Parts: sequence; structure tokens; C-alpha cells
Amino acid sequence: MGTLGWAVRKIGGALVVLWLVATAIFIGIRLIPGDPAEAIMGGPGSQASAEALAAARAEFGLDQPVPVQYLMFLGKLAQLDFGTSYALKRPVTEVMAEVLPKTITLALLALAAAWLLALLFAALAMRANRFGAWLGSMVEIVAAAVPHFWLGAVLIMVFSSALGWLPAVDNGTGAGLVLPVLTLALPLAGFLTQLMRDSLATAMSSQFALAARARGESRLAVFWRHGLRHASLPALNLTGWAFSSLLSGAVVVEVIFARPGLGRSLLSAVLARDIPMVTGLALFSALVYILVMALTEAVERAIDPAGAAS
Amino acid sequence: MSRLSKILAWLFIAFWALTALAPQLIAPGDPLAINPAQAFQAPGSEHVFGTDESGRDIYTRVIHGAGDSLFIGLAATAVGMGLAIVLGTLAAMAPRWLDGIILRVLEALYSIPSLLLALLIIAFTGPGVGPAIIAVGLSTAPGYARLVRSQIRTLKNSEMLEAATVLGRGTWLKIRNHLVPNALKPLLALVTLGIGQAVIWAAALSFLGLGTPPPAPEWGAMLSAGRTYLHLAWWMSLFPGLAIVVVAAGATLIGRALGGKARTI
Amino acid sequence: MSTESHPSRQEPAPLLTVSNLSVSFGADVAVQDVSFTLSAGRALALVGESGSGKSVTARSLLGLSGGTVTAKTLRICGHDGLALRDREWQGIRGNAVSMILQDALTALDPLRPVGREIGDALKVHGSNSRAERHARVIEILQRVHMPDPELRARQRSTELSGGMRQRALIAQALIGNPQVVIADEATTALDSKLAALVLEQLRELKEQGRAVLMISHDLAQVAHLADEIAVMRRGKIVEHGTAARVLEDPQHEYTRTLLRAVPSGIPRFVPLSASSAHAAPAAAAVNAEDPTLALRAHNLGKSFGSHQAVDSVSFELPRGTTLGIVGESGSGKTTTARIVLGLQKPDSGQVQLLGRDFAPGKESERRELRRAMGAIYQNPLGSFDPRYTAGQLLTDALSEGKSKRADGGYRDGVEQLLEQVELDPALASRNPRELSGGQRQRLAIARALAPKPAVLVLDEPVSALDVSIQATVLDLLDRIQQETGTSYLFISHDLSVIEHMSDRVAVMTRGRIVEQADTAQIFGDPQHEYTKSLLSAMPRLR
Amino acid sequence: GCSSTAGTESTQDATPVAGGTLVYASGDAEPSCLDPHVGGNYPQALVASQYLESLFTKDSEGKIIPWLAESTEVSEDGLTRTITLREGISFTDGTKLTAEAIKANIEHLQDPDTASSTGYLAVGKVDQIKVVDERTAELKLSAPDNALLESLSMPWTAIQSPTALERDQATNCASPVGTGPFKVESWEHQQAVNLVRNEDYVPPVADASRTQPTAYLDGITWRFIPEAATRYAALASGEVDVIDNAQPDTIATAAQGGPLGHLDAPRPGASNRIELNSSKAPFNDAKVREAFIRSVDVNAGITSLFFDTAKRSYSLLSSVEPLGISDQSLFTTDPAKANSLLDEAGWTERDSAGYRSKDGKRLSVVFPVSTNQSVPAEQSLFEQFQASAKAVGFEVKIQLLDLSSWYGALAEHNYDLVSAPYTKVGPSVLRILYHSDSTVPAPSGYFANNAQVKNPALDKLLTDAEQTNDEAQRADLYAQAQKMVLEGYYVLPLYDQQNHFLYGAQVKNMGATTSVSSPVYTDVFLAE
Ligand SMILES: Nc1ncnc2c1ncn2[C@@H]1O[C@H](COP(=O)(O)OP(=O)(O)OP(=O)(O)O)[C@@H](O)[C@H]1O
Ligand SMILES: Nc1ncnc2c1ncn2[C@@H]1O[C@H](COP(=O)(O)OP(=O)(O)OP(=O)(O)O)[C@@H](O)[C@H]1O
Ligand SMILES: [Mg+2]
Ligand SMILES: [Mg+2]
Repeated sequence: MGTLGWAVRKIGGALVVLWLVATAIFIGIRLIPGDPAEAIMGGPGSQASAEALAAARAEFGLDQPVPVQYLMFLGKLAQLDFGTSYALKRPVTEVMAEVLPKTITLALLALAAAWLLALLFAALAMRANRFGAWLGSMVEIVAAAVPHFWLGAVLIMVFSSALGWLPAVDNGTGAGLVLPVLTLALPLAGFLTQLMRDSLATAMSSQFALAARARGESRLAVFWRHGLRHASLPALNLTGWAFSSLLSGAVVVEVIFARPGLGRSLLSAVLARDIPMVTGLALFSALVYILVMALTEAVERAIDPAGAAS
Repeated sequence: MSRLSKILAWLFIAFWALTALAPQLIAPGDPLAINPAQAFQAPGSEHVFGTDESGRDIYTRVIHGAGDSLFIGLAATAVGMGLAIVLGTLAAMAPRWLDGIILRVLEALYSIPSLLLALLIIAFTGPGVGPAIIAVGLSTAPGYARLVRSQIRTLKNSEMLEAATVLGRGTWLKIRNHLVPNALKPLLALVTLGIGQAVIWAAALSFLGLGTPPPAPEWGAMLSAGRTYLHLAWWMSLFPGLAIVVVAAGATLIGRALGGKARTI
Repeated sequence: MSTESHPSRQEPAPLLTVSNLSVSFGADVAVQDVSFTLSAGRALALVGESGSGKSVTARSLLGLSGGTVTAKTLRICGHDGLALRDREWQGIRGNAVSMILQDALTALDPLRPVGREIGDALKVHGSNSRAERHARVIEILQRVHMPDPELRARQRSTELSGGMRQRALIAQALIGNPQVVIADEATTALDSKLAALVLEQLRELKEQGRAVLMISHDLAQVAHLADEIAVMRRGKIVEHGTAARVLEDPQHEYTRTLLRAVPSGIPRFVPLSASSAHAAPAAAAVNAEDPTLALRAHNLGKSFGSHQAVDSVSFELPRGTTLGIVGESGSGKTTTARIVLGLQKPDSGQVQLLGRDFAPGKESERRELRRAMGAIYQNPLGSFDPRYTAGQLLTDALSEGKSKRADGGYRDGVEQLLEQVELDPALASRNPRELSGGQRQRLAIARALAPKPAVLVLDEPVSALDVSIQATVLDLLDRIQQETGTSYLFISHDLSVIEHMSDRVAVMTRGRIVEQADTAQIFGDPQHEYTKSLLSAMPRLR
Repeated sequence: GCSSTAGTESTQDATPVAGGTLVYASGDAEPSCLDPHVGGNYPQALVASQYLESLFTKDSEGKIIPWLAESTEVSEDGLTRTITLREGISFTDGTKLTAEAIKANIEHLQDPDTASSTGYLAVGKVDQIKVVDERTAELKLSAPDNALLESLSMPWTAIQSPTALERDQATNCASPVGTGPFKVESWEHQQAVNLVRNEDYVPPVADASRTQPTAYLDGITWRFIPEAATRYAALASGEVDVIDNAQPDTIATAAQGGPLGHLDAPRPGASNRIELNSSKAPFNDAKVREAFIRSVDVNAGITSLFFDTAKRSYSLLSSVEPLGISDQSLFTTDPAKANSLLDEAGWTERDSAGYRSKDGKRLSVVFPVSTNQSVPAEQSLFEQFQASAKAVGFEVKIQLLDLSSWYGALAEHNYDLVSAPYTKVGPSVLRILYHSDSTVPAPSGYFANNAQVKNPALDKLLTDAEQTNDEAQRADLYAQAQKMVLEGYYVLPLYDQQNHFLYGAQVKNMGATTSVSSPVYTDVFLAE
């Protein structure tokens, strides 16, 4: 399959997925009991004025038959027009332009940190004795089982309040990123290590590793040239999932560490029933996910063009 | 799975089952009984896990909270798994076009991160235990469904099934004797792994104030209350947090022992 | 040590001196008191059944045994192997002594370009530049007759055919210009034409003045290359001598067993293994007079996309006889078998079983007929439900899927089947994973026999087994045919096996049968060019 | 506008040094508009007090004094209020402060497009504004309003540049322009509002003790950190200088010594209280209301949850309101009495869960709680009420809701108990909260009379109290009104509306607040 064909198929698939998400949201809005205009404006509690309701009706074409409404809805989305957040009173795209980079930065840093930690841990586990290996696998499993919201609080307690080493909130120096990134990265690192260790062990005891040793390579060289590559594949394969779980975790982490971002925006949008905002954020996170998936797939294709590992 | 770890696994399951079903056997107190005079007691001989801001015994609450927390986790996994088995089997057995459609739908579900999907659903349904279960269930379904699908597809094309064909087995016999039992085992492992994660996500929703309402002793909700007093009463956060970790890690261990991999959740 | 200088032919200095080498893994002693010497320009073959310690011996010579090594002497190109530290070993490996690993499929990293894998050996030992390394890689690939080396160097091992991989492995072992080359089962997985090519390359090495340590379980493979042969069994060398002496006048009983197990040139129904109970040919047991054909395939055709995998294949299989299908890898043998079994819908053609239409057709219509045809695969494990024990598998087969309770009413039937394939009934409670390769294949045969089929389709049934085990399985198949009159459609890439087992032989290449005749005719007087080329590559003991 | 009011431990030490940016961490939700005219809630007042000033303010004795206004007088009939402005004051956009500004601001508040609620009610009686000359404006009232100056002292009616008000609402929300010691420089949404010193600030009331007329601080970074523990951790580690919505336990820690300073500034207006919806069963029966109030043990909860940082209130009004009366005897906990009251009221049966019931209907009350408005300690207090009310047979269903759903529940009358804060300067808040007019939803949908008190006699008392010119009579009328509400058991007072700030040792001169107890930072400086 050529790269161009692959890209075309990916883009087509992505559009279909986005369309499905949008459709689901459209149906969701219709399913909320009561006046859909009011629902869009945040439900009865929003105390939307009559004018605001009329504006929403016009904007979403609520006086039109449902198929027309649907087409209007899709048409707007296609033009990247997500409307105005009634809660923030700002265009949704503007808010997203603000929060998306922040969350993506956080998630990417956490992803990188998790990878590093996992590699380090997997490499250490290689050298460990039986007890060490057992202990290592316990640590991984426990790490993967720790909820973000708990870990974040504990890290703040220890490193910010008690020791005073790291800031609990961002002060613009980047030091404020350390704790949130760790909070997101540790559980993920636990997951990744579990995966990596298996494949690392398999790779290091494989015939090709023996072959590499037979041609005079040191154990460390074999680890770098072969072990890592094989260990990273299953983890890479999971990167799309990992990224998505990081976006989930970001909701909690952004709340705890008072960071602006997609997760916190979505949470407050959900709390305020801010449907335009919710729609925009959901579609954008789907888009981000699709991009990340395509990216990891591209990397996988580079590492393993023949799909030997799958 | 070694004998010892098998026994440990069963003990673990039995303990939590007992805790969930008959908490008063392990913690005879009333998890809702307040006693303001006893508020913020540190763990000690009287209150092993300490007390919370209303003087409620945290040990009692953690034990009595198991029912709620585990129920949500189990119910969410059941929802996710049920959906996944239907969709995954359908996709695996269906003609290519239908398989394609189901895969797209799954991808659409998958493309929104779990907690965001849960939030999205709650945006439409409002908060509560029911929506939390559906939300967590739905958000885990696509991962399971893909696995079910690939599992059944692999089995469908396996030499094992070919051998059964050559031996003259009919479709029904092949499904009953080989397809279903062989697909089920890894799923069981996965479900076990998944329950741990579902418990965590459900707790996260409670933590965000979108799950179980107070004063029910659900772990996520307890943590949510405890974090306010992190500087005063660390034990309020520690023990419910530990309960979640123990359940999730235990589920992972059992799942792995059953042959599961830590993926697709 | 310069490798460009040609050591004198007259007084070959020993490059390898091993005496009293023992390797143990914990309490298990894998190699015990092995001694030999090997000089430049000579080839020593280590021969023996699976697990006899050949690979472990070889790996010890590189300091990679993985176990505890003790020896009186272990000299490798002038180095004392017992005193070397890991870093010093690294300086020798690939440089003074190199090894072609046993399994070509897995001995190259599937994630890295083959050229890089080969070049790494240079990187370790010299400070060649990238370009220089690349040039050397291409040069060495040309030397091992790799087609289109520039392209292949860029590809990963999964994109290479089995023969190409084997050549890449040889290139990797040669690029460091080693004095000693160890080839561990370098030809086993290859069809005869490729195997001949590889043997030719090993011969070249020997002629260049290197020492070659060749490892195989097949005496026929080594017969024409080795100067000396050492026969190993259970970690010990049981016989050691010049090639001619060992092959012609074997002293040890085990050597004789091994020799007899090579099927080429042994007439039909003559047992290959000593343990086989059945005696000489009851030759005419074949009821050739039976007018109905067991199996008839007419004009089968199947293409995958634009690739014609099977093309107008027709054959007939009389009752009680064996039709052998032989051909190189990818020639369409398996596809033909699958069409015959009704597992793959052909594009054209029909299959008749016992005179009745079998394929193509509706599965429900042929279900009745299915009992008359069984199948045996190369890897039986994949065809067993992993949850079933051996006994349950057989019960399932006997009860037609209605029961898997091993202690139910089918108990006697199960025992009979196990007896029929010469398996200990005690094995019934084992999971097939806990059985050896030969035992698994016997179990597969037992299962196939449960419905008392008229035809068995056997696709490479012994290719995964080493010669001695292969011999016992082939003997079993012979015996069953004689006792039950079952017809065999026997597929293999191994000419000697086909020769021994078949009444008639069909030779396939590129999806077509190019020649079809009685076995004697094919092997004695081949007509088609392709057949001739196949036969000329066939290693022969006798 | 300002003078030190309730600051308990304000630090009047050291010589002020200019410079430095103070980091303020707010636990409130980030306002969607920085102009407190729009909507009008307390978080807006907190931040707006830094860049906007009002016509009047309150002195340390709680007396209303002119601020941007220089003087004011009211006509004999109470229907014309004349306000004269000070000279030499300009808005930060350069516009001069003139009488036009008063007209523009009050009209802005009254414009439905502004969607003001708090400020809108405060100037509800102003019919017309007449600009007499550059510095003088005349407000024509529809009825006498002796609370008008109190109303005009609040940040929600603060004076903004008329030029700036002409911009569209979104722009004005992002950068309101006032006369305050700071001005809005930028707003990084979800993160911080950046305030910088107004270099041309002219203090309306000169203070001789100051070394410079402008603020000492270069600016304030106004951050939003909703997590209480994180906020406190940030303060403790010195990342932020001041936090609001401090948790009771951390306040107690600070009060016991240690480096942190504490500013307790209870809000004026209503006390923090639970209102009982008297418009429907079961609380349409005064006996049931009393039974509920007698059943819950408020004091024990306050002691344990608030660590002595909150004092029990038995009044409808804040302790800073001089006209508030309280009656402890009405609110003593007495489960026995509660039980007998319920028996009398006919809730005699008990169902399997132990709750009382009548005609098969359970004695069940719904209590929507806004998580934005009730701090965790208060939520815990409510949980304790739930537990102690259960003992006498009440089932209290607490619903933790976000603000929007909470408003929704109220709008749909889907509540029996509710705790809704209301801040307003002066006792006239009583009219807003208990006049029957307030049971009718405003155009915005909100009604302030959550107890649903509909009593013509009370209505008359409240109207008269607002129109009299006689201070003594005013006090008497308000006392009668309060008594009426208290004795009707419509309300369970808890404590003052808590307004606690903690600040690091480096923060000096904290203490000055506006009339609604929001701190101002004109005098505050950061010690090295
Ligand atoms: N790393 C190891 N750890 C433990 N046992 C080992 C190890 N490597 C080999 N053995 C054991 O040593 C014995 C000899 O193995 P070896 O691989 O040398 O056999 P072989 O003669 O090469 O067989 P084959 O023909 O199947 O390659 C076997 O019983 C094997 O199980
Ligand atoms: N399902 C399939 N889809 C596409 N191509 C196939 C498929 N099955 C077989 N082929 C191709 O058809 C050709 C014949 O394959 P087949 O497996 O019959 O060869 P074979 O003679 O059995 O080879 P071997 O000795 O390696 O088993 C090969 O080129 C193979 O790649
Ligand atoms: Mg070997
Ligand atoms: Mg084949």
C-alpha cells in the first residue's frame, strides 16, 4: 500500500469518524428533554433571555424541520464554526485555540516522560534478579492502578507543601509543569513498562539478539539496537490509546493543578451544559486523537514497514 | 498461574465480594453515623483509619463503600463488555461492508478519550450513578469490542477451526465447542483487568462531583471530600485512595494471571 | 591474524581445539566431555538428533553458551577461550570465529534492514565509515550470490525469501573474514535446490582455507561437505571419524539408526527406524484392482489477485495408494491441498471423493462425505483446540463433537487409537503442548483416523521433525496404510521423503504439475527439465 | 474605596516600599465578565474593587461616606437625590469623571442588554437621571429609598468610563475602565487577570500617612485556583501571596501563629442561612419547619468543621449590619420537641427505612446545594444536618449541583431547603429576600425570596422601612420585620457569609476593604 493511498484512506476514515461524532452529538442534543434551544443555552438554570433563546433557535435552525437542522449543524461544523459559548460568552474556536495547545503540551510532555520512565524501568528490570523483577512488576502494576486525582494530591502534599521543592501551580517558569506531568506520566509509565518488559525480554532472548552477540556486539549495543526497537513497538502501538488516556487524565490534573486546558474547559462546559462548547471540544479532541493515531501509525510504518511485528 | 497465586486470587476476590455484599460483617459500624465531636481523629486504636470531617469512621466507610464502588465498576464493565461482545462478534462475522461500518462507529467512540466521553454523555444526561455507569461502560466498549472482533476473526480463520471443518463439524458445533469457549477466556482476563480501570474512572467521575452523591461512602466521593483536608487529615484521602489502588492493582494481577495483557482498556 | 594469507595445505594448524568440553544449565548437563580439533580448510560435521547438544557446543565456541562451561582446553584461533573476558570475546566474535544461526527466520532482526544487520559486524570491529561499510556489505552479498544486493540490503528480513535470508545470514557471518565459520543447521529449512546452493557456498569457504564446523541432523546433507563427522547423542560424542568411514562403516548403533533414518533410496514400506515393528514389504497389499478412485482432482485452478497459485492441476489417487506432490516453496502445494479438502473454493475444476462430487459445493452437502477424508498438517498444535487434552481431542473426534469427556463411553476407542499410533495411553491426560513434536504428529494422525477415512491429505507432515523422529512417523504412516488401505495425498518439499513414501509422484512448480508418473519413473528417468534440476540438487547418501 | 474595617490582624507595620507584583489566588469560578454591572456576583466584586470605584463607601464604623462623590443630598419628599462629584479624577482611558458618567452608568445598569441582576436591583427605584452640570447629577426616584447610598457604595454599581461603556459588551467585559488604583492590562482566560498600577491614580480621600498617592504594588496577578488544597499549597510554598476562600482548617492553623496572615471580612447583607420553602408540603406547615430547625445540631457541626473561624448566627442579617436582631432561643437544638411537633403535624407513621410518613407519603425534603456557592465545610455541615434530621424522621435529599443546575432547580421550585447567599449593603436586603414581590421571578428567572414568604404585613413593614427618613423608625420597622421572619421558622441562620483571606508574611498592610468587604490593595505592599 502506497503512502499516498494510505494517507487518503486515513483522511477519509477521519472524516467519517468526525461525522459520526458530530451526528451523535446532534442526536444527543435532541434527546435532552425540554426546549432544545434552552438545552443548547445550558438548560433551565442558565436563565437564558428570550432574545438569547431566539438567537439560538435561529442559529441552529430549530424552527426548521429536523433534517434541515441537521444539515445546518453539519454545515457550520464544516466551516469550523462552533458558535459562541454561552457560558464564557466567547467564540468556541477562540477558547479552543487557547486551551488546546496547553493540554496538548501537557499530554505530550507526559507521554515523553512516561516513555522515558518506562524505558528506564524496563532496562533496569532486565538486569534485576528474580526478586527485583517481581518487585519491579509489582511497582508497575501499582503505578498503573493509581488514580490521577489521588496521585496529584499526594505529589502536591509531598513536593510542594512538605518539601517545597516544586510549585503546585504554574508560575510561568515551567517548573510548575513538573508535578502535573509526573501525575499524568507515572500511571502511564506503569502500563507501558508492563508492555515493554515483555517484548524487551523476548527480543533480548531472541535468535537475532544472539546473532548480534555472535558477530561481536556488546550486550548494551544489542539492547540499544534491537531491544529498544522491539520494546517500543507494542508501546508505540498503544500510543494512540495512551494519548487518549492522557487527555482523560488531563481533566483531573488540570482541575487539581489549576491549569487551563481542554479538560478543565470541558468539565466546566459540561457543568454549565454549555452545548456549543461541549460540541467543539468533543470534536476537537476526536480530531487530536485521530491525528495522533495517524502519526503513530506513520512512525510504526517507519520502524516496521513490513508489519513484521503485528 | 501457580497454585499459590491462584489461592491468593480467590482469597482476594472472596474478600471483596464479602466486603461488597456483607460489609457489616467486617465493619459493624454505621458508615453514615456522624459524631462531630470526633471529627478529624488521626488513625489510632479507636479508629484504625481515623475519622473524617463529620467524625465518621473511615474504616467503616471504606469497607461499606466497596459495594458502591465495585458495583459501579462491575456494572460499567458489564455494559461495556455486553456492547463489545455484540458489536465485536457482529463485526467479525459480518460481511466486509458491515464490518467497516461497525469499525468506524467503534473508532468514533474510541476517538473521544474515556473521561471526555463520560463528560459528554453527562452533559446530555446530567450527573448521577446511572449516567456514570453508562458513560464509563460506553467509553470502554470500543476497546473491548476491537479485541472481541480480532479474537473471533483469528479463531474463525484458525487451523483449529479448519481442522473441525475437515472433521465434518457443523457451524453450530464449531461455535459452541471451539469459537465461544476459546474467545471467552482471554475476554475474562480482559474483563478482570477492565474492572480495575472502570473502578478508577467511576471514582474519577465521583471525584469531579458527577458520580455518587454524598454522603454515600463511595471511594471517589470520599477522596473528593478528603482532598479539601489534605493538609489537616491526610488519612481521609489515603485510605479510600489505597482501596482504589488495591482493587485496581489486584484486578490487574488476576487479569494477568488469567493471561490478559495490559492493553486496550 | 591475517586471513588473506592462505595457510599451507600440507600442515593445517588447528584453529579450534576442544577437549573435555562440558556445558551445564543448572543441574542439566547439555554437553559432556566433547573433544575435537578443527584445522583450516577442513570441515567437521556435528550430527545428531534434536536436543543432543549440537547448538550448545557451537555457542560455547563463541562464549555464548548461556550455561556453565568447563573444559580442559578451549582454544579458538590462538585464544584461550577459558580465560577470555566478555570484552575480549567480543573482539573475537565475528572476527576470528563466526556463526550462522540455526533459524534463518528469526536470526535477523525483522525491524532492521538486512544490510545494516550485516554491516554491524564491521562496525563492532573496525572504524569503517558508513560508505565503506555499505560497499563491503554489497560486496559480501554478491559473494553469497544474493540477487539484487543493493535492493536487498535496504529491505528487512521479512521481505526476503527463505533462501535469501539464509544467504544474508551467511554474509553476516563472513563479512568479518573469520577463520572459523560455524553453520548451525544452515540448510534444514530450505528446499533441496536452495540447500544445494548453500552447501556450495560452505564448500567455497572451506576451499578459501577457512575451517567450517557444520551442524545438522541429516547425514545426507553433510555427506558431501564434511571431512570429518562427529555424531552426538545426549550431549556426548558417540562416534567420531572421517566422513567416509562414519558413513560407510558406522561403529555405533546410534549412528546406524541415523543413517537408516534417511529415507532416500529406501524402497517403499521398508522401515526406516529400528523400533518399527512391522516387517518387510507386504507389497501387494495395495488393492490396485479396486476400480473406484479414492480421489480425483480435475483441472483445479485458483488465483490470488493476479497471482495464479494453482493452475489446471489434475490428478487421480487410486484406493490404497500414495500420491506424492513435491515442489519448491510457494509452488502451490498447500493451496491444492486446501482445495481438495474443500477449505478453499477453487476458481475452476472439481474434486471427487470416492466417486462422488466433493468440491466445490455446499459445505452442508459434503458434510456426510467429510468422514471419508482426513487431514494432517505440518504444525499439528495449531489444529488442536488448546483447551483439550489428547484424550479429549480423540473423544471429540470419535463422538463427532458431541462429547469431550475423556472417561465416557469413548474410552476404549481412544485407547485403540492411541495404540494404533503407538502412543502410550497414559499420554491421554496430557495437553498436546506437553508432547514432543513426534508425539504431537502421532496424535494428529490418531485424530484423523478416528472416522476411519479413505483418504488422508498430509501437508508436510514430517517437515518440522528431525530425521530420526521423521523416520518413526513415516514408518507409522506406512503401517497404517498397510493395515487400513487408506490412500494418502502426501505433500512435501523433501524429495527423499516423497521418494520413499509415494507410489506416484506429481512435481509442481508455479502452480502447475509439470510431470506426473510412477515414483521409479520420476526418480529414475525424469522427463521435465524442472524435475531434473530438482533431482540434481538432491543430497544422496546411497 | 476605603478604610480598614473588619481586618482582625491587619499589619500596619513597616515603611511601605513600592514595587513588586502581588499574586492573588481566587478559589471562585472565573467570572465570564470583568464588568460587575453584568450579572453581578461576589467574585466580580472582588476583582473589580481593584480597578473600579464607587460613588460612596463605608467607613470603619460602618457609616456610608462619599468616595467618588463629594457630597450628596436628598429632597424633602425623598424623591430627588442630588450627587456632586469630586474634581480632578479621571478614568484610566483619560476620560474625565463628570456627572455624565453617573447617568451613563445607571443607564447601563438598567439596560436589559447589560443583563445586570445585582446592580439592576440596587438602582431599581431610579427613574431618571438629570445632569445638572459637569459635577452634579440629580436622580429622580419612583419612591423614597433610604438604602440608595448603600446601594451606590457597592462594586456592582461602580462607576466606569462612559466612553468605555459605549464599546460592545464583550470588549467591556474583557477590559472595563474605571478610576481605581489598578487597571486591567490583560486577561488570560482560565489562568489570570493581569492588573497593573494606575500611575495617574488620584485617591478621592487623601491620606497623609501615605508616601505616594498611587498604589505601592506594580500590579496584581489575579489567578483562579479552584482546588482548595492546591491554593493553600501554593500560598504555603510562596508561589502566591494572597488566597481567598481559605479553608477553615488552614485559617485555624494560620491563626495559631505561624507565618501566614489572616483577614476575616464577613460580608454585609444577609447572614448565611438555610431557607425553608414554605410554599409547598411539608414546609408549608410551620410546625414541620420548626421541627426541622430543632432537629439539626448546628453548633456542634460549626465547631468541628469551622475550627472557631465562624461564629454561630441567630440573625437574618450579617453581624456587620447594625440593624440586625437575633434570637437564640428560637434555634436551640431540641430533638424531643421536634418529634412532638411532627407528631402534632400528623407525621406519625414510620416507614421501613425509619423515616416519618403521612398518608403513605414519606417526610422527605429536597436540598439542592450549589457546589460553587457552598464551600466543602458547609457541604459537610449539610451532610451532618441530613444525619441528625434523619434521627427525628426527616429524609433530606442533598443534591450537589453546579450553579447552572442549581438555578434550574430553584427556577422550577424543585427544592424544600436551600442555602443562597445574598450580599447587599444595609438592611434593605431584607426587602429583596422576604418581600412577596420577590417570589415572582424577575425577567432573568431568578427570585430572591426562596423561603417563599408571602405576608402582606411583612411586605408593608419592609416597604415602610425603606421609605422613612427617621433612623430610629427605620431600625424599629426592620426589627419587627426580622422578628416576624425568624418566628415563622422560615429560616435557619448559620453564620456570617464567610470571607476569609490568608496571605504570606511578605504581604503588608492587608486590611482595607470596600463596603461589601472585598479587600483593596492600594495600601498593600510587599516587603523584601
Ligand atoms: N539456555 C538454555 N537453558 C537451559 N537449557 C538449555 C539452554 N540451551 C539449550 N539447553 C538444553 O540443552 C540441550 C541441548 O540443546 P541444543 O540446542 O544444543 O540441541 P541441538 O542439538 O542443537 O538440537 P536441535 O537439533 O533441535 O537444534 C537441550 O536439552 C536444551 O533443552
Ligand atoms: N490466502 C492467500 N492469499 C494470497 N496468496 C496466497 C494465499 N495462500 C497462498 N497464496 C500464495 O499462493 C502461492 C502458493 O502458496 P502455497 O501455500 O500453496 O505454496 P506451497 O507450495 O504450499 O509452499 P510451501 O512449501 O512454502 O508451503 C504462494 O505464492 C502464496 O504466497
Ligand atoms: Mg540446534
Ligand atoms: Mg505449504
